Amino acid sequence: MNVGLLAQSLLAGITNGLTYALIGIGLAAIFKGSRVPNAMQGEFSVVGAIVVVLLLTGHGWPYWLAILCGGLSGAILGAFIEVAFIRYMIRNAAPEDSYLLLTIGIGLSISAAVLYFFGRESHLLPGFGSDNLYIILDAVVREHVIWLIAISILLTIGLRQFYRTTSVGLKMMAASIDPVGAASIGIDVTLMRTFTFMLGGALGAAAGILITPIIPVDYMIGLQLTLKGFAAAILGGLTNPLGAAIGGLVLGIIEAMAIVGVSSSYKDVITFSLLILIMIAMPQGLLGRAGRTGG
Amino acid sequence: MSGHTEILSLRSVGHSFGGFSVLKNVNFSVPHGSIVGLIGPNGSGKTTLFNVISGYIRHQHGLVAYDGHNMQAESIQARSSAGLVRTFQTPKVFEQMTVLENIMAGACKLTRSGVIEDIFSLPRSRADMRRIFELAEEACLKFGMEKLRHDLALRLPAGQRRVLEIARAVIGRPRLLMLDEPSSGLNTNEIASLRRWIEQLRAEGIAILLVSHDMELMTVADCVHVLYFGEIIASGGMDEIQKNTQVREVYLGA
Amino acid sequence: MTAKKTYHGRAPAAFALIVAGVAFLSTPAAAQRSGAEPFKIGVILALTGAGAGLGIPERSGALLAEKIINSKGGVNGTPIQLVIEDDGSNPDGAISKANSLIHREKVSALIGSSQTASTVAIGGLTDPLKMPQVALSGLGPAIERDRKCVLHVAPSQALNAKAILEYASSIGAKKLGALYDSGYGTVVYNELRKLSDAYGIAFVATEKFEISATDTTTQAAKIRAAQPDAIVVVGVTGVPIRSLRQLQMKQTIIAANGLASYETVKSMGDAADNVVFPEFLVGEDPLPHQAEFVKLFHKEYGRFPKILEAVGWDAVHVILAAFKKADVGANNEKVCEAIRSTFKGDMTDYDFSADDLNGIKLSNIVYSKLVAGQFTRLPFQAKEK
Amino acid sequence: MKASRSLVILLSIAVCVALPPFLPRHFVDLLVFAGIYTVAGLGVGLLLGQCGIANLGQIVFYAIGAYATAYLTVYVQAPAMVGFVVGMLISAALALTIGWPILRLTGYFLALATLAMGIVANALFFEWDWLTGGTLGIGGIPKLQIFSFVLDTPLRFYYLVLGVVAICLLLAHNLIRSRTGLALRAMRDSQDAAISLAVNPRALRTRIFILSALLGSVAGSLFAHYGGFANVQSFGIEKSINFLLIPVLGGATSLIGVVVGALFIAVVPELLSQFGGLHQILFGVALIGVVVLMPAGLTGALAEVWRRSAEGARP
Repeated sequence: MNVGLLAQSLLAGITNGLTYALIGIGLAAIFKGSRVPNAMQGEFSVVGAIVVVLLLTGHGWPYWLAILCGGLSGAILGAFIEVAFIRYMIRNAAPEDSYLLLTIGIGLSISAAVLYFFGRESHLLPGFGSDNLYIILDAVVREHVIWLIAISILLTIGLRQFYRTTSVGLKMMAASIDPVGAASIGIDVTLMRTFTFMLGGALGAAAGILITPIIPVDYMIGLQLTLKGFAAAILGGLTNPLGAAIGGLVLGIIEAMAIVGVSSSYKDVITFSLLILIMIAMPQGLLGRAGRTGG
Repeated sequence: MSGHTEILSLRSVGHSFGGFSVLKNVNFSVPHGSIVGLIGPNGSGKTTLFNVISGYIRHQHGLVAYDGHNMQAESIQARSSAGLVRTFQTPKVFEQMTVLENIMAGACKLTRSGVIEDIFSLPRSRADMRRIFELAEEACLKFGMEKLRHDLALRLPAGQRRVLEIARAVIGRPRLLMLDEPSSGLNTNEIASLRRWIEQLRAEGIAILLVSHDMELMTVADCVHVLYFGEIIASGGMDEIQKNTQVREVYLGA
Repeated sequence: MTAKKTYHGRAPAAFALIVAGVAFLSTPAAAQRSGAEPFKIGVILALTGAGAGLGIPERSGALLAEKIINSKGGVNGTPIQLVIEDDGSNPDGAISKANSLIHREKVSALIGSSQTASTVAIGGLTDPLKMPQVALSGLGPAIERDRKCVLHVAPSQALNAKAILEYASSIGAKKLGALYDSGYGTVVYNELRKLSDAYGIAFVATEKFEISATDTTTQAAKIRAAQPDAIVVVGVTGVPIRSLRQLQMKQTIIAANGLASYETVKSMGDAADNVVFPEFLVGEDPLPHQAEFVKLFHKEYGRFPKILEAVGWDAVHVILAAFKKADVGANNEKVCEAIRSTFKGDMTDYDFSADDLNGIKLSNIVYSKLVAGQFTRLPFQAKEK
Repeated sequence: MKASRSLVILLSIAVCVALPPFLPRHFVDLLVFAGIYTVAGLGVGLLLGQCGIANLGQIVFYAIGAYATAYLTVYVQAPAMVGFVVGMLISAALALTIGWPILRLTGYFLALATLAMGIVANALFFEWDWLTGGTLGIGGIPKLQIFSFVLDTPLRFYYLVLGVVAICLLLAHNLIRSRTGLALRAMRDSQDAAISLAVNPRALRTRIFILSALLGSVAGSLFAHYGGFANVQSFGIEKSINFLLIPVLGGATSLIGVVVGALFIAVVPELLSQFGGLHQILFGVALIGVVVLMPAGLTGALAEVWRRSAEGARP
């Protein structure tokens, strides 16, 4: 087990881990703000990335502007879902599991729409910054990977500060913890839930844009990302965005070590079996607080 | 261990939630076929004690003995099968099921047919089902609910829900019935009929542990214990209790 | 979960809409009969789902064949008609579509499907009827060996493995790395393992990844640590090749022909360089007998064909040759014998009577090499041992 | 009300028996798949309808049933019944060992745990190619035959599947009408009250989870015999989602809902496929429509319409 191999796999673990973390954060934000387990979170990433690909290659917009619009498209999609479906179902007091099924349905429809309108090819985005490479401990590091690590850490911290310091963030937190109490002190709970979905959508799109230079995006990748995002979020306790970030990192590193230590074909077996064990053994996940056996 | 005269006996039972001791050295017992009352202001630990006896909370110190057996390791279901059945402050009826079905659910513990027998509806399963049905029909007549028996429990008013909850508990032939604030949310004549039911159940040999604020209803109890900050400060008949100075200070702030 | 059902679902008008919609769709239009009775061939391909990358190019080849054959007057004067169905990349869909083609459309022969799973499922229906079936997938499980009426125009996995090892030993590579997916990769890899000793080649690092893998950097790092002379990649996506090149590995990559398509090359981005494919057709520099097909294809679609398009084209011709030999009205058994013989296709020469059911030889393999994203034909020619 | 209900049941049985011979063969083929999906969906429906558990892992037991039949009938030449029984035994054992710990969870986490179980199983089916044939799968599974009568056409196989569906629906009906059914419904309405009446929710849920696994395994074995082939491509995650959609679309609380849901899943994508690429979008939109507009599923909405018209008719 030479150092180069270990460093390279650790780096791959961190890079993938942060990808799952970004999806997980979006999931945790939406679940925290609306109690909806968003089974189409990965589609936010697909939509965000494809919007950037279209604007960049199709219309030749500057890269940063395309990225901004990609993030915006995720937020708009999030708002649309909340206004069109979630609001109606909450007013009708629909049972808990129908939200999971709703988001599965939306996920299927979006991925089918992406296939229908943008076809089957997979697209790559250019890396952020320059394309040169750095050798650290005999492991090859692309500059984009450094950008990804930095930006995802920034996003995680930014999200925590957003919830803690900004007035909108505090109101969203209050509306999610105790909707009735929040409403009684004049917080527009419905609007806060729309913001929650917009925030979750933007985070999902950001994740998509950050990973597309590494993993080519196509219409089928959404479900894959959602599954890994759920794994990350559950490891972190599902109601805690920071927990989801750490959960994602842990998941990525476990995967890399599973490939190096055991064999790459048992990667999914190991990671998802571990996920089931953690869900059973530690109901609150690594960091979460919400009790899970309460149901 | 005291003799078998008591269906339930508590010896120096203590319990604390995160350092704050809710129950301190509680001792009392419920003789067979008697009605024992438990009163105390809010925060006196009544509900905690109720949950400890019914098995919802594992108490930390002391002994809870039911029919002479230590109940520490027994699950809620085991206590219920042994005849120690609780009710809830707000009656929890099965809303999407009819009154008859609610009562039949209470009788399930008297039968033994397993899932396999039920699936293939073997003779024992059908016999059990018929028996449950007949017992439930009887209970409907006995509790005066025969006209409502095909209505969904969802549509019952509070009084009827309480009677349904008791009927459902009694059909399982309990030996100790625990009533938690049974009179809350009932009007005067509903409380009067509740009182008649309690006395009739005692006549049938069922011991009753009654937790309530309702002084008027408490007069039905043979012996009343007053719980204050996790300790029993007075015991005796209702008339003695009302004259007890310490109770008056605590309760009536005289 | 004690979700109480206290919601009150309104009786929406939408419900009537959905029921009406389903009812309206349930009477598919009857296939109309036009002019002379066309010679119908059923085609089942994976046009949606994971296998769409195979099905769609195969369809373009088959449609071109239909167009050219009909422009030359069809088969003994009767025009041919391809009835194309999509199995959605899974065997369940294949079974339903095969039933419909065989019994409703009354096709005379079947082409299908793009993937082994669906091919074997369809074989279960065509074999008892002894209906000729030309599969576009390689030879699959053991059962396919005793289905005498099912032909495989795609090379067997054993041949792919031999072709890879031939090239590896020709460039003097003694220590090989292998990066293969849990699908065909495993099948080809097992064949490689069996044959490698005969070529004096050792596999120093072998890593598997699941089909839907989005990243194989860790596996590539393990291979890099073993410093192989060359690396064999078997899969259907460009992901493994990109991972190897991202780790600055300069060795030659020998990739199975599943990756030899313009689409996969595009998804590899700048990693598509110094990659060798043992395949059958280089559009940019075709063999003499392939030139006409390449010209026709380029005229029709404006791009060069690869192995999948050629396989679709050859499949149609194989069936027609068999029916010509056993005349159009013949019953299935006779056509089956007729089909079990040699056939000079545009992609390669076949001998369907051989035990691996397609008789493609090493000498038929054309080696191509990616140079900065462009396919170039290598002069190297593997010889039959 | 009782008379008209049994009349409807008799009528529908008559239609199911008499109609298929006149239908085109590929439509009968769809009905066979609808029947197989009904058996698997019934398992998921019991869990969802009676215990409120969303089970996204039914594909694992479906695959075990199919592979048991494939392996035993092809490599060991065992009679078909052995395949069915062994599949059921393995599925039941797995359901018990995995079910007991998983059923501690509730709500989304239980659903996601079953989904994770499906992913692990899918990876293992690829990996253990000595047992499952890996990518190539196992082909050449013999046709089912009852004594000497070989079921080789969709119509013949349809009547077998119809028989199996009828038996399963009858057994499920017995279960729901029995003492266990009563305890299940009580548990669903108020778990605390049920516990106070000596009902043990976790034990009961595990038994129903095992029952659901058995139904999934039987459906898998039937599929293997009908398709003559078992390949990991038929046991992907999207199949698990489809199995959960059966009771959801049809209506989880009624047995008829499961039949309607299975018909929807088996027939509708086929009908919509005439629209080429659009059909997947239409399927997704139809799913959203049912989940949002008809929380009680298609039969729930139908019952609602029926009850409302009945109420309107009463003076």
